[in-house]
Amino acid sequence: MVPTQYYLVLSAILFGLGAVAFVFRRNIITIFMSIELMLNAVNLAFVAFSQARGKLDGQIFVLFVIVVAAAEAAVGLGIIILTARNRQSLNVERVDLLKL
Amino acid sequence: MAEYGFWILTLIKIVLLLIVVLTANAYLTWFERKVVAHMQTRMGPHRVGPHGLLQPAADGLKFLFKEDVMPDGVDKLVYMLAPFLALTLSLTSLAVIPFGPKPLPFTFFGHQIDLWITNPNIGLLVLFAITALGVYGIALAGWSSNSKYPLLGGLRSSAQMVSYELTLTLSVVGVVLMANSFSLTEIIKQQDSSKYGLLGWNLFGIHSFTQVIGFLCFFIAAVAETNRVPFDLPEAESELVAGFHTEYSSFKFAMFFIAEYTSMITVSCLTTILFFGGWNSPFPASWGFTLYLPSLLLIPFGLWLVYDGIKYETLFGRLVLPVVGAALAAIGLALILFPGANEFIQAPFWFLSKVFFFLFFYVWVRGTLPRFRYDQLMNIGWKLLLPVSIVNVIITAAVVLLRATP
Amino acid sequence: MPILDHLWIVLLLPLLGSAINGFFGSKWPNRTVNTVALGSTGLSFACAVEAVREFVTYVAPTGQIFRKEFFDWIFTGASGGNFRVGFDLQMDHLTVVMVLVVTGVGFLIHIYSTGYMAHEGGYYRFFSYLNLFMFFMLTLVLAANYVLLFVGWEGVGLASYLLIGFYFLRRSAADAGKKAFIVNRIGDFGFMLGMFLLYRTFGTLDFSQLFAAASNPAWAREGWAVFGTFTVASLLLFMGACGKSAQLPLYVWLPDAMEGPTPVSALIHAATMVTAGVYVVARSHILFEHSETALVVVAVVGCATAFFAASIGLVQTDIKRVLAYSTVSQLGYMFLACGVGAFGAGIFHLMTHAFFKALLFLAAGSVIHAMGGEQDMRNMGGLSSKIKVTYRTMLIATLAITGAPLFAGFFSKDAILLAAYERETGMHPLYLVGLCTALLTAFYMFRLIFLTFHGKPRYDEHHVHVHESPWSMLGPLVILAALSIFGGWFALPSFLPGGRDYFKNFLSAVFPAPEAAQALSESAAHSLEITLAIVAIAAGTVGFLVAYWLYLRQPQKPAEIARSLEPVYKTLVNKYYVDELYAAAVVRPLIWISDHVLWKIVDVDAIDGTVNGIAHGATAVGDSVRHAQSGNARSYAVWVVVGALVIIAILFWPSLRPMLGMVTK
Amino acid sequence: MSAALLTFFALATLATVGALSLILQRHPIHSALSLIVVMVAIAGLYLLMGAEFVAAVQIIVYGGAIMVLFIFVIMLLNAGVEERTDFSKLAKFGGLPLALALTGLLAAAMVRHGSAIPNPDTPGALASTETLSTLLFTTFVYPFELTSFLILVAIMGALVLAQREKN
Repeated sequence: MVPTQYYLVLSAILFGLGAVAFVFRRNIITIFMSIELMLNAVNLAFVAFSQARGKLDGQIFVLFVIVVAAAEAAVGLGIIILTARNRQSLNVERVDLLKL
Repeated sequence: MAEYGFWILTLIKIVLLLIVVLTANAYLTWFERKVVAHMQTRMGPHRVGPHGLLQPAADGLKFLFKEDVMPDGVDKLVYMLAPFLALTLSLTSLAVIPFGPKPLPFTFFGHQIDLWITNPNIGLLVLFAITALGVYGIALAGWSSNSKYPLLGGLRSSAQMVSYELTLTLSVVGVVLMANSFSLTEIIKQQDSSKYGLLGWNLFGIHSFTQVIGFLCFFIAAVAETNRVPFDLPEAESELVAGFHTEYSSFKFAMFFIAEYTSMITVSCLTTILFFGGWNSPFPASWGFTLYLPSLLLIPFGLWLVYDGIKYETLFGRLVLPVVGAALAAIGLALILFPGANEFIQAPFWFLSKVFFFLFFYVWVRGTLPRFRYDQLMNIGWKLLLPVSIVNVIITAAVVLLRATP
Repeated sequence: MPILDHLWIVLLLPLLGSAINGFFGSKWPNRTVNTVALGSTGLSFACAVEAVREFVTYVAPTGQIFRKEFFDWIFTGASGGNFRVGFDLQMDHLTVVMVLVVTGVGFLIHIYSTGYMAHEGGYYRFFSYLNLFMFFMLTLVLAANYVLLFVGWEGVGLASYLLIGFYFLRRSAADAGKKAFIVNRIGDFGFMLGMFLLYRTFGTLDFSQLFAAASNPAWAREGWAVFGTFTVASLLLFMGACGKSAQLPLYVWLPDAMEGPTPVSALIHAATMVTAGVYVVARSHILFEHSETALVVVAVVGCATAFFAASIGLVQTDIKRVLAYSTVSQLGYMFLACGVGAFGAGIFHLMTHAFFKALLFLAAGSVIHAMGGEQDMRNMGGLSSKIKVTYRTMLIATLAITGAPLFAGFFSKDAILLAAYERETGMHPLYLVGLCTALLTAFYMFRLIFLTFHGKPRYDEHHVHVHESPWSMLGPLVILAALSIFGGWFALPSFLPGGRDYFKNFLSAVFPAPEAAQALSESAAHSLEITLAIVAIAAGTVGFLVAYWLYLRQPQKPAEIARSLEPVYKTLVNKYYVDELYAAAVVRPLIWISDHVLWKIVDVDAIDGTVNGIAHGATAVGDSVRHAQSGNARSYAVWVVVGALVIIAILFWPSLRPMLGMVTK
Repeated sequence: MSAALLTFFALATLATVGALSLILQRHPIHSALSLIVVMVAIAGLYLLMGAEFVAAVQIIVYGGAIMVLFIFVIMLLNAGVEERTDFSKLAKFGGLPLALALTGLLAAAMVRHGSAIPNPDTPGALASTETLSTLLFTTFVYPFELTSFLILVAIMGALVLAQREKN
């Protein structure tokens, strides 16, 4: 039987690594992926809690998070494509003007 | 021994299944070529072995001994990974397919031997999960080849598979609603045919509601998912040379090949399970004589094989074919003599024969239909199949609800 | 009791009509607008009649009032307090009279308006406002507590403002509207203070509870010049009534209100809204009866207003203004009645007055319509032959208002005078003033008739083509004329054959008869009544004769008199310079303050200064902080991380401190 | 050390390594692949916790749809190895240590507080898909409908973004 604490620590680590990637990487797509990573970490924590508390709400919430992530990916990637088309670059540091 | 027995047993099952499936794949290629050939009034493979029966072995050897080209400037890791991914996933999906209801009459160190490797409560979802991951094999292959035709093929396939996955998933929701479970065995049990025969299958759905629409959507989407004709755009040779596996040669190519045929088998099994009652016989239990259908099939075929073998031109054929025929006939006879075995064989027999039918259907379609244009493909997926399957879900749900609350 | 239990329907219908016309009417043809407006008011009238029938048959015999709570509007019970104001409607005999008058006369005037406004712009707007007014007026009379009543009170004020300023392109109309609104605010201020005081004293503003508490004998009757709760509360309420009912000193807005369309003047500024003040006083008569002072004040103010307005009315030349002043003076009568404790008489006069004054205004409107917009009586004359129906109906109304025998006004006015007479001993000043007012009324009303309808035409017949109004306008005139004759017969005094004071008895459920009445014996009372009636008739006759002599026999005489009595005439024509007085006393100082203090100092320096200062500060801060916003997403990401760090540190600080300790060691 | 614990550590290591390689890989495709590894590992953890439906959804939606979308976009834009610019001094010097500090802080907090959280007594007992769906369509039905609306909005947004401006 795995203690809940382990899951939480793991999710904390994953979340932190996501944050690291978020500040460390320059490629918009990768940054977006790091956001997804953080979401996953949070989901893990949710499920762990739902197990610990013996209630399903946590898992329901995970489902919602996944839905939101899907919507976010759809729109976000659309934006990314447009940005890449307009700026010929995926580097966030080159995308520092609101309009061209 | 006993405590590890389960693992060992599973391992043995896996190995057996692999051997069976791979052989089946090999002979599926032979079967396909034969059938298509006869549809086009040709003989098909005929040189290697009697009726070209050894052709698959020859092909396999050829693949093994060809030079394994690693094109220049490819992303090596991904380039290697792609075919492995494709093959592994398609083989894995077989692990949740149940081939029969009853375990074997004997046990293995106290573990009963079911006719499946594993049977999770969410078998269907597992299958879909694997199918969902199946995209990567092709997409990555297309991308990593570092060449434009594969890239286009990869793009096409990923778009196509993502689009048709929706329909694939939605079209079975009806079935799940009626079975009230994701477990494949549950789904089969719910299509019990002991009373009404094949009317009990989900296709006709006398138990709750017919799933004809669901079946059509599912099968079309499944064909698209397996990148088979008429949806084989990722490898449209007329436009993309060979699509995503243009740059692949020798055994990596073979892997894609096997993966494709394996997923054909999987889809056929799935269709059988979901809509055609799985291992349920198409006849009511009251019709006792149907128990002897296997024998009635095997004995004449065996005898014909003997007859055909005797007057075969090559010596090899004259030696082999009659033996095989005699063996088949003997099996048929044995089934009649041992009712227990016959009784046990029924379920797998029906299951496999249905699967065989669908495999034939695949080949048939390939021999018949031309390829769709890409825009047509997308239109069918998004504008026809998806809405229809959604409507199907709604109607089925309504009917199930009505039935549940009289 | 299908309707009575759903009394809100009566209210809702006009509101609905108003909303529909207001939102969608702009594109519709007049016929559609008519259907909506008339339909809603007509239905409302029908419902009111049915409700009254049910009330009289089922509730009245039980001797109590009908009261129903529909929903809580304000309820502080949840938060500890016990203040509840519900959307509660009630119906008793008083309400019956008011509701019937409001819906009935209102409906007639709606019909009239379809003819009168037919060629005006903003047709739908007009009817939307009119229905809105009906809604609020009904709320006012049906309300079962002061707050809801106040809602209706303010609502009618709003409707009146909108309708006075209906021709908002005409500056005078817009100003008149504002004037009415502002003057009313003064009264409402008093009204609200009165409500606060009542709540503070009795802990409720609900009529039934409040009056029950007030009629508790524990409360002593406050004598003359005793300023107890009742006196103050009553006076404050009366202040509101003064504003709404145009009594001294707040009457000034009513004459100007004639800028509105004539039907509006008829409905709002003659028949219904301006009588709201009388209604409130009558409604809270229990409070007033507790205070000698309040009653006296009411009586005196009413009496003074009656005379004052009548005297101004003598010399006005604008036909509608004459009627306006006559309205003011008649309202004065009503308050006189209330002041002498004859609330029944007051309400009765309110009803009859609603009939004949509405009729007068409508007829005047018909005249104006016939004269093509001409309002000055000096440019009329000799119309009687040209517009017969209008003439006859207006004549009937005049007879009614001047108290000609057996016309409606006769009974109500006599009842009031009688009450005034009985009430006080000695010189009977109130009675005498009231009598003079009756004389003056007769004079200026017949002056109006003669100037308008008799004598030689004083207008250019080539330009003005006098024509009778359409029946949509005449029909209401006729009906109202009938009412002006027979409407009074509800109250045939018992000294007349067949008379049994039906009206008084009807209202006696609400107003127990004043003591003075029982003081006299039956026969004495009758003889007194008869005498007073004869005196009143005489006064009226005198007024009529004077008017006849001055304006038909020697038309040049009035001018001479005016010249001989130059100062008096000027004062009257300029309405005692009241407007100028107010302007000098109130308006100009206000303007000066707003200009020199509020605008130049408060607004420009303080407010604008602050705002601009903040703006400049923001700019300065922005200039310095701007550099943090490099536009580089990674920097932002780092900032986000910093924020997260801070939050987590705060959350887990207690458990993290020891760890930090470990780190430092 | 029980089988469950072994599995957990295996999967946890897998996830962590995947996350690390997401950070360290220089090519977006490799990052994406490592992220997929993480997701699969997490799905495995879900299974370990008995949340099989969530696990399946995790793979189907995250692995099968979202990540495919990512890879699709990467292929479409033909994104190459990312260029390592350092225009943001703050990110260059402060970013990494701060983020690592965040990781450490979170992990430390969990280590200290996690023990307070009770451990599940019966693993996977509650996570039957049926109960889950019942809960989803009764208690959480409004949020559920809301998400559907959200998806609709997202679809519209994607359409608007995707269509080339006419000229």
